[in-house]
Amino acid sequence: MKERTIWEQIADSFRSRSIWMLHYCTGCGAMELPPTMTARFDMERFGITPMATPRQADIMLITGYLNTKTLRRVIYTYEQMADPKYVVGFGSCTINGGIYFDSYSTINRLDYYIPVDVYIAGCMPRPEAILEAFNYLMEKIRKGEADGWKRYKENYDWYKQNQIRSLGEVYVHDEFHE
Amino acid sequence: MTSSMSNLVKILEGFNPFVEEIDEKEVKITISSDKVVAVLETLKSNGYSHLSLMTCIDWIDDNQLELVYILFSWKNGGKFLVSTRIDRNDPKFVTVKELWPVARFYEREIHEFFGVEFEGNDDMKPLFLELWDEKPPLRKDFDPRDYSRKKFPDRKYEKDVIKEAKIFRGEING
Amino acid sequence: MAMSTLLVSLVATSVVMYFISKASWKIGAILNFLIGIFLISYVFALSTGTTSELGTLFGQKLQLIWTNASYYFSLVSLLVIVSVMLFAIKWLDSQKYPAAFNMFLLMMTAGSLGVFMAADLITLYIFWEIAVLSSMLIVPMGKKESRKAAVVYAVMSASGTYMYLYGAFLAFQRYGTLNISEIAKHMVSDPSTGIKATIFLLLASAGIAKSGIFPLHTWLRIAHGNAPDAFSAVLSGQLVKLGSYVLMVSVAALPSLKIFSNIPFYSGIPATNYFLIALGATSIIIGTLMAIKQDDMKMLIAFSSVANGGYILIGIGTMDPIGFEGGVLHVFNHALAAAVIFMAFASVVYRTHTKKISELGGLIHKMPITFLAYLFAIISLAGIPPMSGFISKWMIYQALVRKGMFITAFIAFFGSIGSFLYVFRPLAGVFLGQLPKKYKDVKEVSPIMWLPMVILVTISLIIGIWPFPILKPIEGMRMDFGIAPTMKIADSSHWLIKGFAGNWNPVLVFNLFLIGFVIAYILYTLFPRPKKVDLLAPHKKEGAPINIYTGGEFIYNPDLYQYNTKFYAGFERMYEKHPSWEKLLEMLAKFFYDLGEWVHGWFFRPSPSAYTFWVTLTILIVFWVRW
Amino acid sequence: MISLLIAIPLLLAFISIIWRSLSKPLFFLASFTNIVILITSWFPNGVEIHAMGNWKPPFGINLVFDNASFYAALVVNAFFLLTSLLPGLVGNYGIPLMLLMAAANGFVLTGDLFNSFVFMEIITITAVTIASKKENFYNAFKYLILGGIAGSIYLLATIFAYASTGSLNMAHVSMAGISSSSLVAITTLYAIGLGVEAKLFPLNGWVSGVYGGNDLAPVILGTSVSFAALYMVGRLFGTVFHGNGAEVLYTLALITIVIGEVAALRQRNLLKTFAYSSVAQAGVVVAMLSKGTGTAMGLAYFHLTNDAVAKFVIFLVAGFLVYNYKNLNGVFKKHKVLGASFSIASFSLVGFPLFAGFQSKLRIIMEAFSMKDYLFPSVMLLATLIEVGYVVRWNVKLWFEEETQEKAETPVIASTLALILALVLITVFIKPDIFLGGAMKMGNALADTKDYIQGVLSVVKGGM
Amino acid sequence: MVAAYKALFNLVLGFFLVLSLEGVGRKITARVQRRIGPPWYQNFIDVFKALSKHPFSNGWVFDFGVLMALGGAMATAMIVPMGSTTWTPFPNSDNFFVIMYLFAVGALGMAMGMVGSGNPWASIGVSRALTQMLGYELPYLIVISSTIFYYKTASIHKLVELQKNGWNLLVMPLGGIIAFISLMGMLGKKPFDISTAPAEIASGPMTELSGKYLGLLHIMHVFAMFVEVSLFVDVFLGGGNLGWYLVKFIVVWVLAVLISSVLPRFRIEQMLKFYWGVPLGLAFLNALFVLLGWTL
Repeated sequence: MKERTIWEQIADSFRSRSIWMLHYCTGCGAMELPPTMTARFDMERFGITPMATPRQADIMLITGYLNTKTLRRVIYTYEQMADPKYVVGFGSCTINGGIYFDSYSTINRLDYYIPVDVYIAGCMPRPEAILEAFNYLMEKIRKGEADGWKRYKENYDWYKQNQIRSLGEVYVHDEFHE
Repeated sequence: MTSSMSNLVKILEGFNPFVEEIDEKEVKITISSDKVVAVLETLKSNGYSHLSLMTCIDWIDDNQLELVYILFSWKNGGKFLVSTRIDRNDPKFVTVKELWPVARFYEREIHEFFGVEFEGNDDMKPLFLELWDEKPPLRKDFDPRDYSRKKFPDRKYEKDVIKEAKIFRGEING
Repeated sequence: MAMSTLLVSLVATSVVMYFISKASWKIGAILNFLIGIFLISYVFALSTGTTSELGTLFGQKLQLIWTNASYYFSLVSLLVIVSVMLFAIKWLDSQKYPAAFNMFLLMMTAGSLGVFMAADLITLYIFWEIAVLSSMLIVPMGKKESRKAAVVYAVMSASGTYMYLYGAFLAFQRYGTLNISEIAKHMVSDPSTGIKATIFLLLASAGIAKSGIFPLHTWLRIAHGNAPDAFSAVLSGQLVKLGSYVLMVSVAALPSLKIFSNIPFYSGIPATNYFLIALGATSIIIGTLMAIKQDDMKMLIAFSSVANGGYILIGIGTMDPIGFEGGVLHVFNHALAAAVIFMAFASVVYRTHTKKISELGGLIHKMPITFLAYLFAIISLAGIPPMSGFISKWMIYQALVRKGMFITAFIAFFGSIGSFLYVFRPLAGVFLGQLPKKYKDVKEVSPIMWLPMVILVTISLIIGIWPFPILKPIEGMRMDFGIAPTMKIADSSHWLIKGFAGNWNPVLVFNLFLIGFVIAYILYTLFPRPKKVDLLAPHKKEGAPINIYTGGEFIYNPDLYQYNTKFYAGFERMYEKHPSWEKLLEMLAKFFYDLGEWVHGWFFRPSPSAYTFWVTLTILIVFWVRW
Repeated sequence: MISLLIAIPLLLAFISIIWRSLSKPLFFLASFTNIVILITSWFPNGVEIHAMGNWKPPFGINLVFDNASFYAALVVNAFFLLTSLLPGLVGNYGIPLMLLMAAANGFVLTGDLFNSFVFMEIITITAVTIASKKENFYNAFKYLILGGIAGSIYLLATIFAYASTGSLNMAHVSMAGISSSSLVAITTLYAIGLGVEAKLFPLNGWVSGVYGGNDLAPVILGTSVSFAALYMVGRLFGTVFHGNGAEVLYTLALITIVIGEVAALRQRNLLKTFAYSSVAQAGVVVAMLSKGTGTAMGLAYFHLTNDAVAKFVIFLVAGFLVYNYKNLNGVFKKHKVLGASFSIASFSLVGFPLFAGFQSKLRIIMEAFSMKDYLFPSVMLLATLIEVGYVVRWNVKLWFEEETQEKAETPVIASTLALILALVLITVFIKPDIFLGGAMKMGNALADTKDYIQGVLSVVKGGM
Repeated sequence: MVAAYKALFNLVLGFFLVLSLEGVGRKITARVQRRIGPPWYQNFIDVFKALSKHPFSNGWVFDFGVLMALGGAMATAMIVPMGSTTWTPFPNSDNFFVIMYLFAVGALGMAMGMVGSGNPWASIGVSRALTQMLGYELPYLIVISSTIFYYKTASIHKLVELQKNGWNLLVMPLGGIIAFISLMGMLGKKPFDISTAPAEIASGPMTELSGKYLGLLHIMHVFAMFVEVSLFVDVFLGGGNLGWYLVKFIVVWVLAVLISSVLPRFRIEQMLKFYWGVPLGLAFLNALFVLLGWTL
């Protein structure tokens, strides 16, 4: 890993204290977020705030299984996020497909298509686990280890090839948006 | 079977149906495929105007596909399941989109997942699956696990007892 | 050249211009432009107080006089007209009747100059009608609806004009003169308030009709909206200002404060003036509300002209030194802004052949210069510094607050904030956003077309920073009309504009804005460079989706991703079912039609026996009445 | 000499009955000679009497030739001359036109009430004949009925006048004065009787049908004949009755103005629109005539002259268009000269500056104001407002709408004539004296009762 | 030169003051909702983080709009007097209307840039923001007009001087309350945050903003809030020396935050109807009282 300049170190420490997240709520994991955000666990005290659009967000939460159809959208959305960007995989579905491991339409591992910085195991993970993961992510960002966005750039061809392998094409036409 | 439904079943007797009572308000009528449209029309004109669902079942052992139309009446809450079987090797049937415009989408779906052709319905573009390149996925002879293995590589999982134990104890972060 | 010679030869030249343009309209247009340049230099060279005589008409001398007001209004008019003449050199190739356009444009110029030069009411009327007639013949050169527009325009304009004529002759009958300054003297000493007020209102009604003030405002929408595109710039930027001039004549040149000092209404303002102010305020409300909901961009700005006419009238009507200057300066600002806006729209229509906001979008990628011209013009129109539009609005507010006219002030504020809304609608709908697929090959207009816009915008910007040159003739006018002659508003030695409640320094404000912009730019460059998002990607490559936030959907058709239909839906809903003055006037027109039908049916169509009946009846009635 | 004005057309009319093919050139000859005769005796500036059969006035029939009748005859004959230049328009109607010319001249020149009735009847009958061109029989019939009624009322009035004063000579009637009791009846009946030809409301029901029915009738009836009729209004009410009964005329005129314009506004037929417009203009003229002063009457005739010139152009062009095109949209794109003339004439009608109508309208308003009449100008301006509406509408329609049809052949003479007259209208704006001088002389002559009476009753000159 | 330093001080103070207060505001809202909330300096972190990211730019008008917005807001912030004549950078140009309209440059720049991003959500947000302006500005301007009429000056520092003997809020309490309600709208606080409703229209105008654009626009927003609250403090609370001014500033801010943290959001028509109902009526009543001389 390259040495970070002092500016990058400062920037990274700022980034670690201000995490704006875009939650891509595909599965049951979305249900765990409200308790994490509200009074009981209060995510905001770590500077974590939900954001409405990928342009503004720093991290993307993939809360559950992804099928081919949603994966396309995830990739598209991920590419719309501004660097540096981080991905958090929620639950076993993003790790190995979970209970959908043999489905004809559900992918098995997310990091094969986009770089994932932190996985949260469990089906589903409790808010404590989520906060733990965020702490870990913050640590990683501070140390400059959360370099998924760099890896994605460096190994873009590999990721692209994987995406093509599973999806055919990333961009598709959809009669309801024509 | 409520009285109104049994009256209706009597009307339908001319079509030579096999009637099966599932519930008090739910009747299944199995019928040969050439009489389906006539039965559906009769039912529709007798108040069963809502096509709740249209679906398909793959009877691979009989080498048949079963098409099921579920009709619902808003007047008395009764439900008719009109069922028919068609040949699995040459799955063709007529469209009912003239009776229920919404059937267009059910038929597209069935075409996509079972490969049934509906004569008269030209719009057979894929509805759910994007860029699908295999045989229809809900046919019994389609092996999703195989497909998944081919398309979606899985994580190699090596058992490391010590690491697991450490994670369990909270010494390291998995 | 004497002024009278100039005017007569201009009218004559315009006819010659037709035949020249018939040979080659391009030469005609260039000649027109050169004549315009000559006129500007002529206007600069004339010294105030020059008089000239045009001849006599039924024993009355037709006199011309060059005053500060003539200078100011002529300059504003010529700026607009000459720009349009330059614009037309290229633009005319999209038109069906270029020769007639050249002719009538020149004739209209002559008419307008004559109006500003006129020293008596009848000369004013003659040139007024020349201007109206020639402009009325340009209006129907547009698309299909423009034919009806011409009729509506002619009738509305005529209704004002004939009231004016009545007033003029009433004044003549009472005071024995048509000369404006002499009438002013007579009116001050005339004891009969009723007749004075009648004359005043009748004279003002021409201005009301022409500048689109409330009861007679409806022609602006249809005429400005449907006239040939470049001519709308003249209509809104220049012709409407004839109305403002007449209003100024009837309010200020006939010193209404002195004339009607016996009927004060509120805060020293006579009831007559206050009546006009109320009309102006109504126009602001109507203009603003209607402009906000227009989908046709030209009609939108037409309604904005109604509102701005209201501002001018309010400013002049207060007869407060600051308000008067504000109102008069607003003439300049609105003229320039409206001209640029209409020229920008003309450029858009020239390229895209539509004026519906909902069919356009994203033209900034194709027509950046037009966009910038429009942007600066709307900044001026909405009255935001550093453009000149702010100065006049500031002055008008000062006057209104000083006089304690809170309701009028409220309406003025409403119009001002509403103007943000309506000027933004074309900006967002036409120039910004997604470019529809059918316009992917649209190009920027030629320099001949954007140059006049850029020049006018630059003038407006310069005046916004350094307004003193234009304030000088306005102060001169104020001295001429004797409105607080001792007060000094523009203090060019200290770079200040002084209001009753505080001053401000336009140069400083502009510099502050510049400094703010520079700081922002420095901040901008300090941080990482952006990646460019190509908004035109779907146009350039088949199968490239729009790369903006779409909620994760792949959208390839930019037409669907353009928000410009019912831009202010939330607000428009609130007054969907508004009463329409236009409909009322249409009802009136319909009434006359039906009356005609009725008359025709009763008196003209029946059989001869019915005629006999009518004859007998008439004889009987006449005998009955006479005996 | 002056009696030739009546005799020549009458004579030539009878000749052309024999040689029918000669009717067109003879018509031209008649009108041309008349104009030459009139030019040779340019503005008599006094009263010349031509007593028929040397009966000295107040006895017998006499022709009165003064400034008023001269100017009226000039205008009347000028339009006949202009019409005669258009052989296509005249067609087979040379004989009635000549008779009409004779009658109109007689109507203008006569100094005898009963004689004027006779001429009026001839006018009506010939006019009806002309009106029936293009098989416009029903409307001609309407005109005939109304003309007949008008004639009988006129005759009744004449009988009353004779009964009251014992004379039929206008000057004598004027001098003798009519007792106030019969005055009301006489003036009223005259007003009504003349009202038909002068197109006063409600006696103008025939106008739209007759003017709108063919191309010849409006051109000649709307100009010459209405001028003659309105001359007689001025003569009777200005000179003979000293302004008595003017209020009837005034009231009817104001109503006529409004009704005419309102009816014109709704018209979809080009000829009929301007037929109603001429109704309204006649109203303006009559209202002005009812003022009774020399200036007012002079201005009225000035206005009438302008109107007649403009109307001649308009009806000429409109007649050509209506009978050559089904759909009038944008026809002027093909006939630019006709279009320009039409536009100029119609704008002159409205009274836009640069055209003659402006001069007369403004003067009329000014005169009305100076007489402290505030109602008439406002009615007139309201009417003008409506007029603006339809004039602009027609101009826009004819110039700018999308054209659909094949081009018809341009009538060369008509175009030239229309253009010249249009230019005349512009010239009159610059130099109003062209028409104004004569009109003012006419007005003064009509107003100057004393001169007229003295002139007729004392001087006898010429004879047949 | 002194004026330039004062103007610079305005900028610096405005930046740090409002950014910290925003953090405090978040803390207060969190406490109201029984959360702990982020630290008071959270917004500094947010802004600098945003600035440090690698953004996307949607064309030149997007960049230009952001710069124009920030430039306009800064220019306005430089003119605004902070509580007393001493802290008035440009005593000759601190006219109320000048400030108000210079402020609009920023608003227009933001609106233009954001719509220039090509995103319909941004357009909807801008349309709402402009409509909203029609709501809250009118009562505010009427109240300010009556104030100007009462004190016969529109110059802010003179207004402050004239309030030495008693705050304007006490002279015309009705006006003060109305102005405060309008201020809530101007600040875009909770019942009136229609234009940026993140749950409905994806944070409205800011939809396409990333990285430094978001940061710069946040800074613009900071200056805008500085101007708005400063104007209220100067015009209604009599300014005072710098310390007092800061105290008043903070009190006004905290009050606004407290109110906003317990309220849901209006719909756009509801908001217009709200502002054009009671507040506008009371503003006119206030103006009438001023005209009649019925002030406290």
